[in-house]
Order: sequence, then structure tokens, then C-alpha cells
Amino acid sequence: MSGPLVEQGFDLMLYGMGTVVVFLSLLVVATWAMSTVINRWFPDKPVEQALKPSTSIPPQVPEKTLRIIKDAIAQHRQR
Amino acid sequence: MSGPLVEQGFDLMLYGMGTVVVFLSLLVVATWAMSTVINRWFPDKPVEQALKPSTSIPPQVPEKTLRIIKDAIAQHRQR
Amino acid sequence: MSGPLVEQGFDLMLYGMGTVVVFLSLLVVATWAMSTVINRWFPDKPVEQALKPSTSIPPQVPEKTLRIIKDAIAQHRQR
Amino acid sequence: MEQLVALWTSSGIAQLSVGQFSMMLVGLGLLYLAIRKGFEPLLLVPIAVGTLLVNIPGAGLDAAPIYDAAGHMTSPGGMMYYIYEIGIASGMFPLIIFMGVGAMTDFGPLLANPKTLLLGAAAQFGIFATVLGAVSFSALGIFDFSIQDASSIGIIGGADGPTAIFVTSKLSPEILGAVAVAAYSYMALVPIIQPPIMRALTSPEERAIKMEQLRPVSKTEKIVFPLLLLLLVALFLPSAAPLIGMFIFGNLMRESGVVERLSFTAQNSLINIVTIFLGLGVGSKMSADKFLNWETLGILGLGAVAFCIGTASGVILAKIMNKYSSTPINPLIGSAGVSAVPMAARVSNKIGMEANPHNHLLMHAMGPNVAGVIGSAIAAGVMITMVGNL
Amino acid sequence: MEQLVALWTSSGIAQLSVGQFSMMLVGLGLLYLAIRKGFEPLLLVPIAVGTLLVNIPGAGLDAAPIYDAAGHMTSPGGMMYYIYEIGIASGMFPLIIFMGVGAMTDFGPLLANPKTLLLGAAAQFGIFATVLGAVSFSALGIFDFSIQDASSIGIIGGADGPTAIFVTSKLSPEILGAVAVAAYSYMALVPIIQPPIMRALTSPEERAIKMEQLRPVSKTEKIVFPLLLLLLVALFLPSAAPLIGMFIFGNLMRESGVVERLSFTAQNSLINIVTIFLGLGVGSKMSADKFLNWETLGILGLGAVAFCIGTASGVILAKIMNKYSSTPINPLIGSAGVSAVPMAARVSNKIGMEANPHNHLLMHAMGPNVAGVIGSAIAAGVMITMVGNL
Amino acid sequence: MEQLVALWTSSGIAQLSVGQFSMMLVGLGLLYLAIRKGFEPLLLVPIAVGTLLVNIPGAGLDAAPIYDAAGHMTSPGGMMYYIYEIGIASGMFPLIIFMGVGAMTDFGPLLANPKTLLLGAAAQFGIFATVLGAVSFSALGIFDFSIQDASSIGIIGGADGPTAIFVTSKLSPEILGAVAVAAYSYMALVPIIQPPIMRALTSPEERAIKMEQLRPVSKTEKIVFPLLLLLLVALFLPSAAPLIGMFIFGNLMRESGVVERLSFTAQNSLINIVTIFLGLGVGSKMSADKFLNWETLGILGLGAVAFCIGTASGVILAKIMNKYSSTPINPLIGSAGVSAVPMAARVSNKIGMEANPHNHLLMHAMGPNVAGVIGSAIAAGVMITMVGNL
Ligand code: NA
Ligand code: NA
Ligand code: NA
Repeated sequence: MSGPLVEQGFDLMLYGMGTVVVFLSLLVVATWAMSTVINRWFPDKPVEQALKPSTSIPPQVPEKTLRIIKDAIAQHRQR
Repeated sequence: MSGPLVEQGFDLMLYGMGTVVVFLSLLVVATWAMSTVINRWFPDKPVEQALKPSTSIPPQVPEKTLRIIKDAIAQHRQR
Repeated sequence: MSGPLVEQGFDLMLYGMGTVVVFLSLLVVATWAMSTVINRWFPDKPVEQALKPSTSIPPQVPEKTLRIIKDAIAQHRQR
Repeated sequence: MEQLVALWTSSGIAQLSVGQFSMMLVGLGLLYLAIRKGFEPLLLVPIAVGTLLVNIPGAGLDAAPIYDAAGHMTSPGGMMYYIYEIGIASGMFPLIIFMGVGAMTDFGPLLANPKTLLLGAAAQFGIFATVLGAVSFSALGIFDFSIQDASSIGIIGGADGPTAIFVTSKLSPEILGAVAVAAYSYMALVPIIQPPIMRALTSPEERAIKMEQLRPVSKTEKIVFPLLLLLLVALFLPSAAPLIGMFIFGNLMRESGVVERLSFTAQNSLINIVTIFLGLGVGSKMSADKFLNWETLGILGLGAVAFCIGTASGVILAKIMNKYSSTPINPLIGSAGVSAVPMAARVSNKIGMEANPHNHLLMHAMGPNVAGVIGSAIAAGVMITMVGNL
Repeated sequence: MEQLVALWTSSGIAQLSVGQFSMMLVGLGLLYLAIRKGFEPLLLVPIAVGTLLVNIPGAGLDAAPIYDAAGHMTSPGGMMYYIYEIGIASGMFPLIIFMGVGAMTDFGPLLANPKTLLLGAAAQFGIFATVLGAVSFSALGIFDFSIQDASSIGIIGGADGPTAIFVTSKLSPEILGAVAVAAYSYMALVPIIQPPIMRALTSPEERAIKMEQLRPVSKTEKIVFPLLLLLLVALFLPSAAPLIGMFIFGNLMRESGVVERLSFTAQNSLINIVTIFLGLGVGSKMSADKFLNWETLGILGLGAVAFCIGTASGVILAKIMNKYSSTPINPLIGSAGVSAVPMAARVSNKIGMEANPHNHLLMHAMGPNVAGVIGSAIAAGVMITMVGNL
Repeated sequence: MEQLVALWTSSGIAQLSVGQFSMMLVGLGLLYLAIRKGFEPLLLVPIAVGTLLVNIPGAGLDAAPIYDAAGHMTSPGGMMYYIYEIGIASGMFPLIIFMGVGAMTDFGPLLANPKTLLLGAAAQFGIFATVLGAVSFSALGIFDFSIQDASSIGIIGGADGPTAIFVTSKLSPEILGAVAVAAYSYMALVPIIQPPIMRALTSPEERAIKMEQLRPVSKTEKIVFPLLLLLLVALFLPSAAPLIGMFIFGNLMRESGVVERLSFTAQNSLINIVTIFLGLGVGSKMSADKFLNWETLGILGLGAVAFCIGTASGVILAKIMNKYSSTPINPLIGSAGVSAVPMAARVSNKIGMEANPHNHLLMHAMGPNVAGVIGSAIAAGVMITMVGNL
């Protein structure tokens, strides 16, 4: 049970798994470094930021949605 | 007023209408059989089932919708 | 500083700007004429019309939306 | 000065033919019908705008791309060319719309009373009678319709826009514009075309017949039925599989209850996007040379006849069924078999309430109504098989 | 070992050129502007990501498919290649976005005061003056712009993203990246670029001029106006028909009131989907060899000049019109004629309120603002006619 | 009579092979799993319908277009052919879905505890071990898998549908049906496959380990992280750039907070539309000749093995890390490294609560869970580089 095909499989496992581990290890280090740099020099207020997206919906959608909702509620009441 | 074209038209009417009638008749029989089998051996509770879809909306949509709605209502009140 | 390229640029400016001005002037006249004709012979009630679109949403969307809203509100209350 | 001449010769006035001008009037007329008269605006507004755009001389919106001898593209062609070739010639747009229609369809009333399927069959007689009429006109030398043209004209009587567009794009694309306009216009005219025929063929007593309330239908039945339909199509009429397949796919997304996201999108964004482009693509076949001819009058006239015969056939079969059925059948629901969902069912309901104000036929008419959709798709399959390869 | 070498030579570090590295910095810079500075993020975020992706060495995201001698595909090519070829080279993506913009546009203020259309005409002077500037630089040997390049650069001054992309993809696709980035960046910079010019050209008294309230506009006018516009385009400038045609199609869906479904989709799902892919597709033209050269600096500089001249022309014509008009015209609304809807109108309003806190110019400025969209599309049509076939 | 024969020979019964009939049963079985058992219905319902449609004899839904000698199209081909060629062979559909997944992904838990990325790496061992297993079977003559087939089978263990489809469509499109069905089925089976392995490899004390609460993560970190990831991919593994690039594009739309419209569309209409067509396209590879063979059994078996090995590897590495880490790590979160977001993380949480009802592991398991998505995409990139050109 060997031959070129199995050898290719072995190579793929070796280099593939190697790449995955090396790459993600690098990413661990890079992420840790990034977080350190950001939290030291470019901190932001996570609470305030976390709330922000819910109000930054583009006005168009709510405008329309608002209208649909009002209609829907009106229809609902009529029933 | 005959000739190959009219003949083709006749054929199309004959076989076409025939196929439609035979097919839908078959479907009547098959549907009746299906309903009989299902209602005898695999009954489900139609009322409960009918209500179910309205709660099985994937959570993602309502999550987002909920937020949009809350915003919309908030905006609406501010006016 | 002349030559065929600059000449082409000049031509483009002349004919281009000319076309834009002539076309939009024509449009001014045509728009004025259109408004005059419509407001004299085919007037409609702008207020009533302006309100109409908000109720002419196809029933499908509100139906569905209504359901989503009801779910969303229900979910919201449970929290 | 040269440039001025170039601008002028490229201008519309210098190039506009009488035909193109007339087609613009046709486009404006369609817009009037759609906006002021409410004629199926979802399709007719895009078709009308497509008609206006394609008849602008020199705009090249339906120009094909041009390649040089080496196969390199020298001109990319116009937007409407791509819409037509990618979306309509391939059949994809009508099929996607049919999927959305499937996702909007409730087979419940049909399942509660499956024999109404036969009414959906009877109403297809309008299709085939019109085919025969069209070829007879050809034989008489009045029009010049091939058997493919005749089939495309007949399918107008199916009262199903996507089916009509699908069949016509396969059999006789050059008359697609006229067929689609006729199909959607007559669907909009159902409340005007059908009532006189319905009243003529029924007595006031028949119109007042009350039908038994429909039994509740279980969720399992609603899930299994589309599969059963697909199975029968697979076994007996594979050429109907694209239309019926996409239709049941949409319906299965609806009824399975586990893919609400997909069903919602199929009924909303996706069908809306495709409708916009389908309309524009159909409009690209509304050029003067394709629409402004004697044959178009024939198409419009024969299409109306197809509607009328289909309506009558449905009502007559319903009368016959009422005689032999154990439970009463109001003949008015027969006319709903032409499809034109849900307009035709509402017409049945309205005429029924005229005869008896407590007679609610709407749900009973929904059975033949959706059966008509299936019936037309089957008829389309037969036609594509029988005349598509001639 | 061989494999390790293969992995390494296929890795980015081994292949990354200085140019690609610089373009990645450009991409990150665009992201910074879009996310932190709010520069037209809807387009600049996708363009920036496209820039990052297309400059990854060896990723092949913009690779064309490869065919062998027998015409069989041996490599399918990359995603961004298809996005560009199908959506941008054909002109479809900018046209679909223009349709969505049309569905978001209210012509009411323009209809109430149609002479503001002239302000939209005047502001296009920036476009053509810049064309002349660009070819002059070429004649002086500073840059190497063809007349097509010069036209694409001028159209930046139109302050309309989709129009700029449409024109550039037809006339000089190789500078599409730089032109699109300049167009969207300067549109975002309108609140910084325009005020000094507006203040320099007007007196405080002029800025304080109050305008008469706009008359109400009827629904019929709003429906007929787009058709009138299309008719004039069809008659006089068919080459503007794709842009204007799709714009009025969107507007007609909005104003007709009978196809709300389609209008809603055109303004939401459809325009969003196309925006994502348009941005990626434009990004695919942001490769180092196309962007990192001396000409790009010229494009950015001349684009800014086009904006400034357009702003000034609008203000100056508004001053002249104010002199001869029976009703007062605040010159500040002239600058809104460059389009950049609705930012430029808001700037007019803001500067007006500085001079007189009770002076609300917003609705008055919306007239020239949407007129500027029409004006740029007309200018685009002239350019495509005059230099597209040279 | 001729026509009757034509109709009959074109009918399904006359043509239906045993293989096609069996594949219809497979399609119905998939529908049963999707609808009644809740197996990833979003993908399996469209795949199942695609399976039914493609096996209808004579329907021609996956027929390629036919051209005559002059290059003119004589038959436009079927819808599913176009879906596959345009959307899947080009890689676009899986990439667009991956973009949507990115827009739904919160990297917060991963950023709070970046060393959980290693668990996402460990779980990829299942992929590569399975590749070795597959080629060993080939070497033993039991199955006939090429190295490309083996890679596609291994990627099932990545527990990521779009990644599996992307890799398989590039490396061995003929087994795409089986691979996709296996990938989605096993993802649905995660709550059944993983717990026994997790319990076997851990002691009750280990399962009861409480982890420290995650620190809050700032918005800037969430915006910079995807860019960092893309940068590393660009430098070290460009062949992973399409997958990772679209993933971070989606995530950036989400986290930037300035393109909510686009993010919303990417997570809803767009991903839903593409899911419908991706499923149909995958179904088009479920024809009898491609699915009904001995190799399919091998694919299904090896795919399950890949899942098991991946689960075990994740748990084992988590045990090792727990030993050497300053803060406690519950080994149960290791199994979430296979991805199958968010199912695998929920399984970790559930098994953890069995051991200690106050032990909430969900957020801790989300770190390895999304790390597993990245890990599989990296593995996909390696495979495409190493065996894609052989
Ligand atoms: Na019908
Ligand atoms: Na403009
Ligand atoms: Na994974």
C-alpha cells in the first residue's frame, strides 16, 4: 500500500496540515498584536459603539418600513 | 380548407386536449388516493400545523426586523 | 498648444455644452407647456393623490410583514 | 460643422420612422392602460417602457454585440439584448416567475375538492380550438401563421403570463411581444370578458347554487401533492417538467415550512427583480417590424377568442358535472378554470353573489383556478413536444 | 520538498510587487475614508475590497477564462472577471443603479420651478472645460490623455457615479478605477469643495435671498414628465437613451403608484445587490499597472477642477437668472446643479441658513440637483456619440 | 397515430431508467430528511428538487445548448445547465454565499480569545486524514479516487457547505452532488455524531471546567481583524483569497457600520436567491450516472470519518492546551473547531451543561467555531494550489 497516489496524499496531509497550523498560529500572534496595539493606542468605547449600528440604518429603509408598518397596523386593527 | 397545416392543427387539438384531460383525470384519481392514504394512515392536526409557519420564521429575519421596527417606531414617536 | 487633439476638445466643448443647454432649454419649455396643459385640462387633487401610494402597497407584502411584525412584537415582549 | 452633421444624423428626428413613432404610441397606450386602467401593471409597465426604449432610433438598446474576424468584441451590444438572450431565450425568467407564483399558490381548495381539476382541463379547450382557428386562417390565406405561431397564439387562452412567454420564446420568438401583451391585457380584462359568457350559459337558479363547505386539508397533503404532480409529469409528460417543476419547487418551499427565508425571497425580491427584467425583455420584441403588421391584429383577435372559448368550456363542463355529481357544483366556478389567478375566481364569486348574496364561491373557484395553471402548463408541454422540433 | 517550493513560489510574499503592495495601501486608504470619514461608503467599501482582492498576487480573481485550441475551457477564470465583463462592460450595472436612483428621485421641486433645469445645464460646463484642460495637458506633453480619456475625466465633474462609470466603461475602461474613485470621493467632498467657491462668488445679501414657496405639483405632472423627457431624448439625443431611459423607468415605477412592489425592490434589494457587484467590478480595474502612474494624478487633479468649475458655473448662472427673473432666485441653489444628490442641495441649504437662519433653500435646491443628473446624462450621450466611435 | 407514438416515446415511462427512478427516490429521501428531520433544509430542499428535476428523462433541464457548424445556436439548452455553468463552475455562487455568511459572522468571541484559532486548525486534521484514507482505498483497489477526488472528499470534514462546493467544483465536479449532500447531511447530524466522541475523550471533571468570561472587544478590533486576515492570506496563501476575501468582505460590510443596506441585503435577499440556485445547480450533478455508483458509498463513509476525526482532533488539542494554558480551557469547545456554525458550538454548550448546569460554553465555543470556517478555507486554498493543476 504505497505508490505515487498515497505519496501525494501524504504530501498533501503534511504540507496542508502544516500550512493550516502555521497560518493560524501566525494569525493568533498577529491578532494578539493587533488587539494590543488597538487597545493601547486606538481604544474606543465598546458599549457606545455596540449600540450604534441599530440607529445607523439608512433612512430609506425605515421610511418605507415605517409606512408599511403603519399600514399593517391599520389593517390589523380593521380586522 | 384543409391541407397539412390544418391537419397539424387538428392533430394538436386532438392529442393536446386528450393529454390534458387524461393527465388531469389521472391527477384527480391520484390526488384522491393520496388524500385517502394520508388522512387514514398519516393524519396530522391541521389546526396546529396551520399556525406553525408563523412562528418558524428563521430567527435572523425577525432579529433584524425587530430592530428596524423599534427604530421605526422610535422615529415615528419623535415626529 | 493646438493640434487635432485640442481641436477635438474644443469641438466637444462647443457641441457638447451647446447640446446640453439647448436640450435642457427645450425641456424647460416643454415642461412648462405640459404643466399648463395638465393643470388646465387634466387637473387632479394633489393632496388626495399624495396620500394614495401609502395604501396601495400590494396586499402580499403587508400580509407577510404583518405576520413578521406580530411575531417580532411577541418575541420582544417575551424578553 | 462635421460634428453638427454627425449629431444631427445621429439624432432621433432624422432617423425616426413612422413605424417607430407608432410603436411609441403603442407603448404610451400600454402605459395608459396599466397606470390609469390598472391592466396588470406589474408586467405592462415594464413592457411598455421596453417598447418605448427599443423603438428609439439609434439608441441600440437591443443591438447584438459585434465581433471582428479574430473573435474580439468590437461593440458590447445593448442592455436589452442581454436581458432577452440570457433571461428569456434560455427560458429562465418565466421559470423563475413561475417558481414565485408556485410559492404564492395555495393548493388547499383544490385538494379539498380534486374533481375541480377537470374544470381546469376543460378550460384549456380554448387553447387548442384557437390553434385550429389560427391555422385555418392561414389555410384561407388571411394570415400567415405557422403551426408554431398558432400554438403560441392559442396559449394566450391559457391566461398565464409566464407560460405564454415560455412557450412563445421557444416556438415563435418573433411574435413574443404581441402574445405577451395580449395575454396580460386579456387577463386584466377577465372581469369584462367573462361575465356575459357566464350569464349566457347559466340560468339564475344554477348561478344561485350553494356549494358544500370545503373540508380542511392537512399539511402532509399539501406537501405530498406537489411531489405527486411532479411524479406524474415525470412519468407522462417530461416536456412539461421545466414549468411544472419550478412551479412545484416554489410551492414546496411554501408548504414545507422549513425554508421560509427562501419562500419569502421567491415571492418578493426575486420575483420582483425578474419581473422588471422580463418586462423589459419582452418589450425588446416590440419593435415596429415585429409588431406593426396584419398578423398582430390576428393574434389579438384570436387571443380574445381563446379566452372566450376557454371560459365557455369551463362553464359547460361544470354544468355537466353538476348533473352527475353527488354534491352540488355551481357552474360559475367553471370559468375560473382558465386561470388568471385570482381574478377569474373573484369574477365567479361576484357573479354568484349577484344571484344569491349569501353565496360565497371564492374558495370553491380557487380549485379550478389553480387547476387552470397546471392545465396550461401541461398544454404547453404537449405543444413544445409536438411542434417544437418541426 | 518540491511541494514546499511550489507552495512558496505560489505564496504572496514571493510574488508581491511593489506596485501591488502600494495598491493594497490605496485600498486600505479608501476603506479608511469610507468607514472613518464617511466618504460614500456604499460604493467605496466594495471598491476598496475589490482593490485589495485584485492586487493579491497569484489569486487570479480577475483572470480571464482560458480555452484550448479546440475551444474547450481549461480554466474558468476568476469571479471579478465575470463581474466586470457581464455587469460593467455591458453597461448593465450602472444602468440598473440609475434605475434605482430614478425610483428614489422626486421631480416635484423641479416641476414646480422648471427654469432651475438651466442651472443643471450650466453646471455641466465643468465637464467640458475639464475635457479641454485634459487635452491641453496632452498637447503640452505633460499627460498622455486621448480624447476618450479626456471625456471620461470630464464626466467626473458630472458628480454622478453611475453616469461616470457608464461613460468610462465605454470610452476608456483602463482608467475606470481612477475615474470612479475620483467621482465618488469628490461627491463625498462636496461639503468641503463647494462652500468656499459659493461664498467667493456671492455677497451676503444674495445668500440671504428668500425664494417663493414652491407650488404643489399634481400626480399627473409627475407621471407625464418622465415620458416627456424620454420623448425629447428619443427625438434629439438617442445615445443618451440608455441612461435617461432607465432613469425614467425607475421614476415611472415610483410615480405611477401601481407597481409599488417593483419600485420598492428597485430601491432596495436590487440596487443593493448591484452596488455590491459594481463596486467589486470597478475594483477589478484598480490593479497596479492601471492605477499607479502619472496619469492617475492628472485624473484626480482634473476631476477636482471639474467639480469646482461646475459649481462656479451654476452659481454664476443663478446670479444672472436672479437679475432677470420676476421671482427672486438665491444664487446658492446654482451650485446644486452639479448633482451629487442630495449632498449638494444640503450644502446650498446650509450656506443659505448661515446668511439667514430662516432661509430654507433645501427644496429649491432639489430642482437644480436632479436637473444636474439629467444634464450629466445628456452630456454623457453627446460624448458617446462624438468620441465613442473615433 | 405518428403523433401518439411521438408523445409516447417522449413520455417518461418509456424512457425512465432504473437509475433515474432510484435517483428520484434519493431526491424524495433528501426531501424527507430536510422537511421532517430538519436536515439543513435551506440547501437540501433545493438540492432534492434539483435531483428530481434532473432525473426526469427527456426533460432536458441540464442539456447544454447546441450549436450548428456555423456557430448558430439550434437549441438553447436547459435552465439547470446555465445555473451550473454560470454560477457554480465559475465559483460565484459559493463565494456569494460565503460573503453572506461573513456578514452574519461575529468575530467577537474569537478576538477575545485568539488562541482558540488553534482549535480551528486542529479540527482540519479530519480533512487531511481523510484524504490519506481515500487514496489508500484507491491504492488498495477498493475505490477509484484520484488525488483530486480525495481532496474533495476530505473537505467534507471541513463542515462548511460553500467551501466544500467551491473546492469540489474546481477539483472534481463529477462528484459534486455526493460531496454536497454528504457535507450538508453531516452538518445536520452534528448533534448526533459529535457527543459520543466528545464524551469518550473527556472526563466529567474536564467537561465541567468553567471558562473565564470573555473580555469586551472594541469596534476597531472587529474592523481591523478581517483586514489582517486578508493581508496574511495575500502574503502566504493567495489561492485561499477568493474564499477568505469574500468572507471578510461580508464581515467588513457588517462591522464597518456604514453600509447597513448592503450588509442587510447580503444576509437576506442575496444569500437567499443564490441559495435557491446553488441548490438547483448542485442537484444538476445528481444524475444517476454520477451518483449511483460504488464510489458514492465511499464518499459518504469517508465524509463521516472526516467529521469524526476532526471532532476528536479538536477535543484532543483543547485538552493539551488546557494543560499548558494559564486560564482554564474546557476541552468540549475543541469539537466546535470543525465549524458547522452555530450547531457545533451549541453541541459544546449542551454537553457542557450536562456536566455542570451553570456552565455556559456557547460564547467560548463560538471562537473555535468561526476559526474552523477560516481553517477550512485555508485548507481549501492549499488543496487547490497543490492538486488543482496536476
Ligand atoms: Na390556464
Ligand atoms: Na450632474
Ligand atoms: Na471548518
